[in-house]
Amino acid sequence: MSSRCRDRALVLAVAGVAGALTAACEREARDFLPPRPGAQVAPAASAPASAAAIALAAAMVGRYEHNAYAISAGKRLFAWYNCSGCHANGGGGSGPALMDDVWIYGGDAGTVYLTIANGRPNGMPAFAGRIPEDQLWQLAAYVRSLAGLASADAAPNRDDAFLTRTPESFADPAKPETVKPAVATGRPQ
Amino acid sequence: MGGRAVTRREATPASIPAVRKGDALDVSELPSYGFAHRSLMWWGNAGMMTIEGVAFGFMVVIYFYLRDIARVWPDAGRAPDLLFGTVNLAVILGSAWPNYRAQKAAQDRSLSRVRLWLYVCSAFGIALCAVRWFEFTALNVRWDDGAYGSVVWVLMGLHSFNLVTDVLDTFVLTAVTYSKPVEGKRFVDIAENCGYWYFVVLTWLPIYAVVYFGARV
Amino acid sequence: MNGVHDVLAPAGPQALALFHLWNAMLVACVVVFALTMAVLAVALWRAPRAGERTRPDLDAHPRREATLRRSVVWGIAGSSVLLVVLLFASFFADRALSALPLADAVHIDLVGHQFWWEAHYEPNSPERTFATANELHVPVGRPVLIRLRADDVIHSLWVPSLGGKKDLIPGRESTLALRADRAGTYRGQCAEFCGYQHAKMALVVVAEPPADYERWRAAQRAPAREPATAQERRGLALVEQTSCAMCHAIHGTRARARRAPDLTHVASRGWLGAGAVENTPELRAEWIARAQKFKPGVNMPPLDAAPDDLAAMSAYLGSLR
Amino acid sequence: MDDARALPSRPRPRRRARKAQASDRRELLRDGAGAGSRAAVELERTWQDKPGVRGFLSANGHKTIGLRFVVTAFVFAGLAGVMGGLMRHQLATADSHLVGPDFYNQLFSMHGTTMMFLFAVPVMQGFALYIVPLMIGTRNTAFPRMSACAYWLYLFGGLLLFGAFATNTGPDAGWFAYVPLAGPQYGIGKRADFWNMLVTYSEAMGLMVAVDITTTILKLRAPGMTLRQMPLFVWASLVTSVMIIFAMPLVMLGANLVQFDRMLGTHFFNPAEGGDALLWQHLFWFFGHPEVYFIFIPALGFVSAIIPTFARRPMFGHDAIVLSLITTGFLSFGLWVHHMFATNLPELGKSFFTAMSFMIAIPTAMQIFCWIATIAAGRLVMRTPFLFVLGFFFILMIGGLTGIMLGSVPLDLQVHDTYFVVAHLHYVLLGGAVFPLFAALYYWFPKVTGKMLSERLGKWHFWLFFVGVNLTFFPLHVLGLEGMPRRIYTYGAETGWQTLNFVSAVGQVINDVGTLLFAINLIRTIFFTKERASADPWGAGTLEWSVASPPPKCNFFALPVVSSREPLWAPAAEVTHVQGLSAQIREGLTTTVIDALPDTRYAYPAPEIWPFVAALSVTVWLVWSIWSVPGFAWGLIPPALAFLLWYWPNKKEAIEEVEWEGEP
Repeated sequence: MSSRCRDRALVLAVAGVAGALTAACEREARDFLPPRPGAQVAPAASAPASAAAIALAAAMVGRYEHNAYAISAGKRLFAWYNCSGCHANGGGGSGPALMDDVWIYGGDAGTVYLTIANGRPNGMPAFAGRIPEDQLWQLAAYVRSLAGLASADAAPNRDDAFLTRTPESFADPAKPETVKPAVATGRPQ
Repeated sequence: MGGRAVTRREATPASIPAVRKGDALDVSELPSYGFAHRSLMWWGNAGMMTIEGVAFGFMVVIYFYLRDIARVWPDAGRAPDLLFGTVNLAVILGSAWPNYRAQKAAQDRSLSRVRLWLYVCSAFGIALCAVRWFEFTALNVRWDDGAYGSVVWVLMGLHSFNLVTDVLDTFVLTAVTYSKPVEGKRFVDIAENCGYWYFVVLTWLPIYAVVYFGARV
Repeated sequence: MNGVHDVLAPAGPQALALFHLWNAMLVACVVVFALTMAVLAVALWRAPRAGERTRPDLDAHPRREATLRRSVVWGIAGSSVLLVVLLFASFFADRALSALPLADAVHIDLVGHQFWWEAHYEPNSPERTFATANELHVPVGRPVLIRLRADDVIHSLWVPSLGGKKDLIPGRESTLALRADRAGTYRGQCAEFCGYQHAKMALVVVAEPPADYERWRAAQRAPAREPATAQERRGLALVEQTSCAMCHAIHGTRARARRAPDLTHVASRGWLGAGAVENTPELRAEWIARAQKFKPGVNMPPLDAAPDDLAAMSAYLGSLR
Repeated sequence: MDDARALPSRPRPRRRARKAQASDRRELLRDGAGAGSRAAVELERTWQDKPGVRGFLSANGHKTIGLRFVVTAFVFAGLAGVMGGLMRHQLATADSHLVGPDFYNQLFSMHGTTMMFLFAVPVMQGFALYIVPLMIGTRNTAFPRMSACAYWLYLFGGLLLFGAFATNTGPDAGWFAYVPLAGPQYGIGKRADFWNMLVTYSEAMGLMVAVDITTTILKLRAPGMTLRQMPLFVWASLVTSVMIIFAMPLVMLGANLVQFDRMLGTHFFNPAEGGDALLWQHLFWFFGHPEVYFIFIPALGFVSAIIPTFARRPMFGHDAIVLSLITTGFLSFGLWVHHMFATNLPELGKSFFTAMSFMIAIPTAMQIFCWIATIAAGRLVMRTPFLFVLGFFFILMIGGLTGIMLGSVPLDLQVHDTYFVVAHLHYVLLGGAVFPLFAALYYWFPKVTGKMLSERLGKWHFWLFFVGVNLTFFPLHVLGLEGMPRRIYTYGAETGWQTLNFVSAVGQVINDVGTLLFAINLIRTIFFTKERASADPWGAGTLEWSVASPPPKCNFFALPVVSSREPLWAPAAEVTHVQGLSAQIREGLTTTVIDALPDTRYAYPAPEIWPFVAALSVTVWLVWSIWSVPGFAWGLIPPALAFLLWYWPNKKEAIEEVEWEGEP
């Protein structure tokens, strides 16, 4: 092995190990104290989120998608805040399905955040102000994991409950597409 | 207790050609291998079979444990179709015969007969793997449908793992008979592999009964 | 406020039976230990010393060996008899535990959560049922029959001064019967590792005279007290608007969620967060703002609020006696 | 021997591939006392490891592998000990913020997992691998390549676990990994997966070594070493290995079922879909309780090997001790439910387990009484190994007696999962395993290295460790009774637990100083002591002391013939050794199982790289399967290939073997 080749192998090895370390740390961190403290006391639901807030949210959701703790917290909140009431475990009911690759408003992190934070016409309530900002990010990360858009290592496995769908970690990360909502139902046509 | 004089016994009976020469025991005329429990391979194999037997046994216990706490059994899906499992039972029982012949041939150190019967064993192995594939398609339950599906799949999976590894072993042993020189030890290996095949056959009987009739009876 | 939690300070018949068993076991074990060590010490003392090159003693001394054999046989016989005695002691203690009369028992449903206790009193009689959390009150002298369930992972209920523990296992139901014979505050804790905050999952059991208990029960049945002052009213409004109401319930208000401890009478409890912090106005405000500081890993999120908002919420919650 | 080394080396005879003729046989070089120094030189060459990195990775001598196991196990134990120290430091004060709950959970899970899976069992198996062949008079274990492979699996498993810990992926659900906390929903991230993989590794390792040791003991004893004349340590190793074969498959199966739940979405432990969380506890403790005895029984073997030497007489009640070992082995399978008394199992069943738990005290008591009788009737040599044995009596007795308390259903309901149990288990494991282990280290150290550890430092080590252990763990009994549960990362000042926790932390420091002295003793002796130990520095009677210290590569230039339990103490026999085995290939002698009559010659497997490659490929498979479901299937291909290449006959070896062949 030539020395240059060896150097390259060494660099690759170091990079590989470093990559594995970062990935592991991103995946496993349990950040109990979120970067931004929490819900504003004054409800902000009426005011649309600022561009800065969306940018921050997109970045944070992007981070949380690789973090098992954040996604599992999002999953817990999805049940606690009764998201299943309309979205039925992601399969869709009176609200649209979240497990497929069809997005009415777009499946990117910022848009999903915005949908949860500000609500949408035809029934999606706004959660900004009602729940801490951090939980909005967690929910957004979880919702994306339902469609296989979050990191598969960090996505939840099956629940200790009745089997209602394949686990998020199995979700197929098909390319999301945006479909305009039909006015009447809020569901894609 | 330990202090009392120990009665010395002659270290070798007449049947074994280890001879006393002065203060030494000459073993140069002893055989360099032996069959059945005289060979270490037999003991290693026995250990292996015990380990797997324990695992199979407890898997069956788990089956009945889960069946016991279930309100309905199967809790999802239907009992598997009997056809392929029963075909498998017939084929696997049939495979005991060439296996027996191969073992005998190995013990007689007859290379040509060993090869012949190993070929037959391999053919049976391929047939069994094929039938096993169809068995999985006729289980009528998925592993994630419920506890019943899980336990059936793992039971079948464990036995299939054994089946496939032993069939591969048979292939390898068949191939190895062509690598010269053939030491006597290799016949021992073949005989022991045949011994292991009996284990695969025998474990199938209870697993067949549990998988195919556990959800019917 | 801090309760008693000591196996050796029994306050009920269950714990007392176990205390007696403990004493019997302790005496037996100390005696066995002392005897064995004494024999070993004498053996060490009396045996002659030697060096590595001392010729090993291979000769059989029939009399000496017989003496040794006799001693060992007696030792084994003695230990076996003692073990049988202890076995019976254990068996009878077990009998005593299950002999608690349950005729007029107080029924409680207790659900273990990460990391708090949800309690429903008298779950089978709708006119008398009410919910509380992390603090049980029981009448002195009356048995309590607790039905245990787990919501997420395995927990274990243990109030050392009242009796042994019982696991709460998801998918399985179990019961634990207790009786407090002396008034007092007894501390219990989750005894099966359940995650980040297994350490701070305490349960306070207040045993009080039946009359006090009835008073407490009546108070707990009532809906939440109306806010009296302007600050309290503001506190209620804040509680209803912010994330509090997403998980907590306060009867008689718009907070009706059931994911976190019932706060209808939170001020009647000594501690917050299952024994994490004392229930004082300042600590309460701090807990609302940053529960994670006291109990990292708890499911209560932080709240970004001005100090006077926090004070208002704390004041309102403090009024919920 | 020294003369033999001085002889010029001779190239090994090469032969064509054909059955050796009777006339050829006379030219083959055979061993035996009369064979002369040429055979001795040839034997040492034959048994030498190959040079270089490849040789290092291929080595399969039982001494090399055993030593690697022991050294690696002590490194892991040191790391786990540091974690233990950190935990005691954290708990020394109330409301401590030294570490947070998440890290603390990883700490105690790692501490328990490492100590049980990566230290206690491997170190005992390593000792057995090293000592047993020497004690029973053979040149290597029956399946040395399997043990070599087991070592690599063990090493890779351990490195993987610690690698995971270093990247914040250390298991955090305890060493028992109860579902649902370690299950698919609550065991988030990859932490529990690594734990399951580690269990698979370490159990595979344990099983492979157990099969090796069992076969070695049953089939490779020196002629004349009947079962009744087998040393007690060998008996202990045999009982342990057989127990392992029956218990370990279960936890391996269980861990894999959890992994299937996590990875494939099966429902073994999901109560909503017909599974049961309690099932895991049954599976785990059916293995977990015998696990304690895998650690304890070899330690009893150490004690039984050491006491006769330092009491200068054979063991009193040898047969009784053998019976006790076997009984303990059997009974230990009937105790598992006493870890589950607080669950809602039927009461009647629990009483049965109380009776069983009490019963197992009897065989142990029997052994203790026999040992005391041996001491009472002996002439004592007060050396460090013996001191550690005496410390073992004191500490084990306390641990055993609290064990009886824990075996009682009602009392267990109070103290289960409290610091009382922590105290109990440390008394049992430190007293029952670590004290004998230290005794064994001091005892066999000269045999392994050819140098004696310092007695003065050894005695300091003993006293510091003895005081430290008692000071650390005795207060924990009281804490448990005062209501302190296990596995809490902190406690409030109002609980009143601080004083005793602080005392315990002080004890821990004393402990650490003792251990440090031991490390200094090791380093000083290995690197700076010039003086050589004799073959039998303690004047012991078993076979391992009949060969030089350290032993020759081939162990015995001529295999011994045995006619008593302590061959070195017995008067000279008429037949003393075996002759006629090959000096040119690695050959040994198999004997019959019960009477140890010569049966066949046996060609040991030569060193090969394949066990290492196989272990590596299994590692690839297991790691791959953590991340990918298809990896679970495709990942099987590399190990299959590796095992195929491992098995494929080596032409040169086959030729050599044929030339030494004798037909049955």
